[in-house]
Amino acid sequence: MMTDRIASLWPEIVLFITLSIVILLGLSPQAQWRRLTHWITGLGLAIALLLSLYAPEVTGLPVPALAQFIKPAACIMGLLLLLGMSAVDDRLETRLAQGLKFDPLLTTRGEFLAFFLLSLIGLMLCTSATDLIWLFLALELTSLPTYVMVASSRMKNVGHEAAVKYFFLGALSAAIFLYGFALLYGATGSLHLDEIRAALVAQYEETGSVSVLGLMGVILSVVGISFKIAAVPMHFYTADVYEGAATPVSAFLAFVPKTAGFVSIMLLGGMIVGLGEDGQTWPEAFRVLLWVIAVVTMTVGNTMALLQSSVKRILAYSSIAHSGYVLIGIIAGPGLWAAGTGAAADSSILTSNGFGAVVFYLLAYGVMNLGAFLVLACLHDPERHQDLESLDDLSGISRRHPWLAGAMAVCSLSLLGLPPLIGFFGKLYLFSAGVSAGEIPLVVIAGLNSAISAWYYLKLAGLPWLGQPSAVTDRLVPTPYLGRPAAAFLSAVGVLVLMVAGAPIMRAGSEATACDWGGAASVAATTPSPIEAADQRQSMLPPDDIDP
Amino acid sequence: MLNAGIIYAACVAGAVGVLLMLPRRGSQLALLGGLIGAASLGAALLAVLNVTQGADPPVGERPGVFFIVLAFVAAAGAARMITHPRPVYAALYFILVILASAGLLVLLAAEFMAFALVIVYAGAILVTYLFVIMFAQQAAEEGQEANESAPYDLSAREPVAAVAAGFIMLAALLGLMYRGTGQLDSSSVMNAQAAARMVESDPAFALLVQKAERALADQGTLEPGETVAWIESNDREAWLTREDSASAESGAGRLVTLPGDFQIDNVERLGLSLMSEFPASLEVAGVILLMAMLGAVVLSRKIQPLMTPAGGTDTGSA
Amino acid sequence: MTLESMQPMLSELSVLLVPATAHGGGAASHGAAAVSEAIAAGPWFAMFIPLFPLLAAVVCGLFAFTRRYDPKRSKIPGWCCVLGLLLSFVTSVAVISRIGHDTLQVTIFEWIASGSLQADFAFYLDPLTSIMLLVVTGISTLVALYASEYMSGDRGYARFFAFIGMFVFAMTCLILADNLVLLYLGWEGVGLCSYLLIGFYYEKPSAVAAAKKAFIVNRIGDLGFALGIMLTYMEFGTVEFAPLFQALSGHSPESVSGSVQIIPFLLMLGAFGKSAQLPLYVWLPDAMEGPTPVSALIHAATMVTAGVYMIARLAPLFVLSPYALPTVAWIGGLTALFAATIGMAQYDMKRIFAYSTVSQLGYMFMGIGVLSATGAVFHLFTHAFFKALLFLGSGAVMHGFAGQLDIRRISGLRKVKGWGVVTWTMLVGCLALAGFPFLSGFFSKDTILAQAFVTPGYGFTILGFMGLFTALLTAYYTFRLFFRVFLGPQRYEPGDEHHADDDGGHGHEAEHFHPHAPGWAINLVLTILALGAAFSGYVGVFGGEEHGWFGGMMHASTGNAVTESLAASHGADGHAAGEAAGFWADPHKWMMAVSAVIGLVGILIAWYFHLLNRQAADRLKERVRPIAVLLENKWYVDEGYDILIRKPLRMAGYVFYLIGDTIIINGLVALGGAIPRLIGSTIKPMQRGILHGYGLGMAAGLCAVLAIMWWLIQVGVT
Amino acid sequence: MQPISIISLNAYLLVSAVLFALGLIGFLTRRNLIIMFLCTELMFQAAAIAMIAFGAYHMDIQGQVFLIFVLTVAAAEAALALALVVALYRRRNSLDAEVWSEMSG
Repeated sequence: MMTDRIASLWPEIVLFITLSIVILLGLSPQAQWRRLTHWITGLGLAIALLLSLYAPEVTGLPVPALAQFIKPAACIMGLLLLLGMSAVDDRLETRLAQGLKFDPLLTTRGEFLAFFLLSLIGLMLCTSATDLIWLFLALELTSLPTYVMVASSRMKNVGHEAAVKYFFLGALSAAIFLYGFALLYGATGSLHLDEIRAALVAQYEETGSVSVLGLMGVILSVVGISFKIAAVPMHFYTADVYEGAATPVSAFLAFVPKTAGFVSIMLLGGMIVGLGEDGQTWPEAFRVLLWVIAVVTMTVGNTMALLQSSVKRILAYSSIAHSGYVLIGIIAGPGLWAAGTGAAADSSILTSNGFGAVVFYLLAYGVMNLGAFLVLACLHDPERHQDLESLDDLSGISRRHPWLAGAMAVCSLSLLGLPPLIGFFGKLYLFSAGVSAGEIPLVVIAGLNSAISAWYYLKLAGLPWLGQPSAVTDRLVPTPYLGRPAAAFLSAVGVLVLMVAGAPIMRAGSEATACDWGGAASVAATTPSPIEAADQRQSMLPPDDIDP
Repeated sequence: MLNAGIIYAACVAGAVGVLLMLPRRGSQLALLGGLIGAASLGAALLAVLNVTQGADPPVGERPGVFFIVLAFVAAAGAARMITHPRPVYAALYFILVILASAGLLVLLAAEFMAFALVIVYAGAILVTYLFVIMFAQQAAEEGQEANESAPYDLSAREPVAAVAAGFIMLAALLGLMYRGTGQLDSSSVMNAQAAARMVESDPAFALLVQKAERALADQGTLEPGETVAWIESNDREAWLTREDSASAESGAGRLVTLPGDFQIDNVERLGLSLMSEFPASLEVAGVILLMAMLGAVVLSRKIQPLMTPAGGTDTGSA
Repeated sequence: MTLESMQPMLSELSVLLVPATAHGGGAASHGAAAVSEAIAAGPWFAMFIPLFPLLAAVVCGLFAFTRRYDPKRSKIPGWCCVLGLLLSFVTSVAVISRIGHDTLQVTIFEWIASGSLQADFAFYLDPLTSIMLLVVTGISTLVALYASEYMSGDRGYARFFAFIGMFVFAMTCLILADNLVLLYLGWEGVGLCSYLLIGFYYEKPSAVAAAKKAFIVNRIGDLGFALGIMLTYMEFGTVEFAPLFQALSGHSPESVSGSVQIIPFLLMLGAFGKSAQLPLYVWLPDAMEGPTPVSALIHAATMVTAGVYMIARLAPLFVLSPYALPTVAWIGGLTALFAATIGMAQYDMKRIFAYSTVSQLGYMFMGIGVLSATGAVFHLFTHAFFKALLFLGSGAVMHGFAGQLDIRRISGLRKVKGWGVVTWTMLVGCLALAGFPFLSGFFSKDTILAQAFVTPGYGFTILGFMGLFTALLTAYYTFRLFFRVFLGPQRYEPGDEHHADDDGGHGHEAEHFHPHAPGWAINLVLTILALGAAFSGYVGVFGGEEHGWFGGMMHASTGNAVTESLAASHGADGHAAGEAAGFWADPHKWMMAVSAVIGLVGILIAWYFHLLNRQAADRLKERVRPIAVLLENKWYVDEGYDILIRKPLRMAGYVFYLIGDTIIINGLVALGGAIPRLIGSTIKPMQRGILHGYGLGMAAGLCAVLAIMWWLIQVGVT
Repeated sequence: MQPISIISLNAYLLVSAVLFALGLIGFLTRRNLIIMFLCTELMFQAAAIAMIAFGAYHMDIQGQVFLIFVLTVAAAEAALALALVVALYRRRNSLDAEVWSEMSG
């Protein structure tokens, strides 16, 4: 089991080796060595991508195949982000080029890339969590480096302000989900996810309802983790942090911690999925809370975005809103109970695997959001020493930068969910999962919300083309770092490519989230004797009756 | 089982107490607040310990007097920590909380963690905090009178709302948790789960079994061909089976008492569990520490803004 | 803004709220059908048919965006586009040779798979597809070649070819589509390209207005089409052709419910919009604002025939209602006559051909309606050649005479040096259009007209006589144009357009004007098209038993089987009757004779009035002045629309504006925007930027979550 | 390892919850960044006590194992927090959290 586990961790190990090399190279006095760090990081990510594509499936994970979807997705997004990150950390390089004496204490590039990789490692580790300790460490490893990245990405005071808000509120949320973990442990006496599940199922079958401590544990954990996904009530930091951080770092924040958060929510939700009254997908309390959180999240995100004039803040609030949409997929659940039985769920005309829709949407959202953010990072206002930020800056840029305006239009229309762009398919899958789970009011609210969102997304898509160039527009200069426009275009192309290749990815997502969540109930039907319980832990093999 | 009313009332009283304790200019009621707070904690403890119900549980079921003392010390320390206007004192009170909770851990048979807590928290982390506080205060006080707190330490921010939020949360948390623990003793599954850990497949347990076998062999209880199947640690008994016997299949065997000097101490179990069940997590923790070290270096270094060729202050391209 | 912002939501919801009752399971119970056998996999390289034009479009698009590219110097985008289309044509031929009379299917990639809604990016290849592929890729290659010369020097040279590439991509998707969703995607795609190309000269207000008109009118049709698709999915649980046809094969008009019978009418609406039939034809004549190659390609040869193609493809759906096809026939017949009358009195060459296109499309619809899909598609096929030829020829004239299109201002081009090829090819085109014996239009038009006399019911015989009369008018207006422009005394005035490749010194003053004779590319294309116009009709005569090779192809195509069997069940098989009773009993034979005579009569009338005695025409016009004015003004339809629809709408709009817009609409819009804003503003104070405020918000949220949970547990919900 | 009774468990949980609530209140009322961070540490502390108490109730050692990792992470967070606070202090010469409120809305 241990060797299996390690074999499945090769991508992370490769990334760790890469970051060790990168840190050392980043301290080199020779500029060409330091310049090599980006290439090495890219190489490491590429190798990790290959390894994660061909990684063996590990038995004993709660969702065995999840890693096989999330890890490659993380590597691909990592490569895109790396392109966009180029030069977030280049202050020193410009100064050295101006003749500053080299001082290893001042280099930032190696460390910055190291934090970037560490956070990605954290995300990837989340997928292979078998116990709460692992999950806790992986979540912390995902978020701790991002605090440093936010703080060191910009020399302005707003960068530090973003860091202090992000860090302190993050610590608060960590305490909350840690308390949730403690309660989950208290409810079941185990830290292993499979045992927790088995104990909760046994308790459920004895009393007909899920244990209050276990339910509380899951709910507190989910509330704490909703900081990572920027959902209400933990969303407050989002706009300030996204605005204060350097633009590529904001794009990073909107994908990596968010994905880690949703993966964790799926794993923790897996503890109580199917334990509702009369075989409902979720215990009613959990469903109601998620429902409220989802509705409030998307509404807050969209309505607040309407009032913003900074593009980064608009995207930040839209990131909140998108978390609300994705929560619909969580509420829909893995789809085994949606239509009574697994078999019936299959013949429905709609996607019923909400978790599959979630992972698909996360990838789609990552790509389109990255594109929108990076377009901002591609233009620089030399007078204010900042990248493009406000809506006025964006107005009329198509005259001089038609490609950037095009990428912005593609990405924001996709974020809006305009058919046939990828965002539409993402929402289609999420919403249809919601409908097949019977959550029609929720889906209607989400539909209304996406109508509201049209208000600002159309502005983002249209202003560069239809708006009058302002005084700022004329003095914008393209960034000298070619990686950023490259990443922006690749994202826009990605939106178009995913648009036509959506179905296989959706299928992969469905397969990745397939699991024996339904079967565990029958496994634990009898009160386990000590020996049997041990066998159970050994035999968490994926059963044959997986319903994708 | 529990008198929930008392708990909720205690929460309200506690809220008033803490509110009075919070630093405000010209506040004279801090002591009163402390008393109210202590009284409400006491009332809550009485309710929890079932004293108010009249039913007298067996002696072993109630925590002893040490617990009461330590609980009060911890709560008082925490309350003082969040209310003391001077940061240095607040940090020192936090050390008090840590010491008290280390005491609680000792009562809970977690000696190793208690010592680790004292060494790591009180010894290392808090000292660093004190350094930083001193560093900041020293600089801040250059222009001020000595012994004067910074203005932002003297007044609490939105005390009413914060205290209300905190105690509503406390009330809901306690209400739910006690409902939850009420379900615990009814379910036998949990303890079976705990026992389930002690099985052969567990490498940690294999070591314990070896140790028990050695002890039993030394004692002469273990007959040739017999092995220890599992140990019930709290009952200090072991289940022996014969490998060669055909009846091993049906689980036949015998129960023997372990020798008096046989000891599976908590540190041993902790270490075995840590190294056998969570070795990979240990590696991840190592990575986190490495990351923290790097992060601290990156964050705390001084970078003065330099002049760009254009003459303006370079505030970073990003 | 509001409407646009609602659109994504509507489209999302409409996809979602499809009731879960509809699924394909029920279809399996219906008996064996003509298409029930499993469809064989087609050649994989079919994917290159749309791919090459797309690549060409991308390359041209890159040029269009490159600021360093100077259209005056280089024609690279044009050649890229021609190459891409040519490759697509070659691939098409290769694919067609594989298809033969079979039905094949190629799945390029999975596209939408949401539960049972399966719509892949897949191709459905049958003989009907083959014919359309030949027309689209062939004609578009020729037109692109023509345009590479015609458009040279235009500022938007690269943009033009990018649009053309995109158009061919969308059009091939449309005709290759294996499901209604992909078909609709192509349908919208060609609509978009058409819009972009009509408004190509976006500095011209009239071009922008025309583009808008086309867009809006098409939108009305497309709405019907989209509703039809949705209803189809709800009723039959699938949007893919093969399962759909299989599901349909068990149905007859008697066995389906009323809601199913609506489907063909909704789809029809889409077809009428795209193919410019009454009453949605008004956009097509205005579409001539686009560059002439566009008129030739999109608004004559290919896109406007998409409606015909769609009905032919979905014929199994159209027979679900007994009234659907007759409606199509009558609308087609009326449109044909109506547009022909207008065409008689116009003076603008492109407009004449535009009305002629509307009229010929009417013939095609009539053909489908009277159960001769073969005739309709045959006419589509031949029409593509001669109408493209006519447009390109008039484009050459326009190009050479600085935008002059008024047939009163040019005359006797035959004698101008360098215009011989144009004259001769135009003559062939006009003869074909007029139905001159043994040219392509002759055969195809006869097939339709004859069928109208054969198929019983719903006054089809009257329709046949109307068709014959239309043929007379067609011959007349075609040759009116030809005799006026190409024969007679040599006389020309330049138009007011200044071509970029004329070197500024001349152009506007008539005395210094030198016509700009067409170059080799234009002449080559015209010649090829003229050959096509002359001889393409023979594919419907030779190479097979009934209607030649063409009839064989159509006989083997999926949708046609339905109409053929329906025709047979009506006893409307003309040939069967003819074999029994000789020449006069076979309408296909005597129709040839009758229509040949009619065509000749039309030409003769035109010859008298417009070549021999042009004053007589003017006198005649004076004598029937009201009619002439009526026709010149296109039956005042635009004005009628204006008075009947736009004016009342505007009046109503004004009233509504007074009552509603200021109060209700403005209020609603403001409310629609204000409610979210209000919510936002209510929340905004929580976002004060102070760390503690955020912490407090988080704590309050935590409290709320715990309190809700506590309450739920108290009331016993877990 | 002796099991504890449900009554004792409840008592320990009471202490834990009180510390958690006090930590939260402290975080919300104190303006000194260092004290705010100490308050989150207090909340971690509360979770640790709950975890050990549950572990004792279940006679399970994993609660203590978890605490080792919680300590590790807390130490790591503390290191970052202090470095950040030092950096912030250098910029504004104050430990007040409210000076960092330029961005809002």
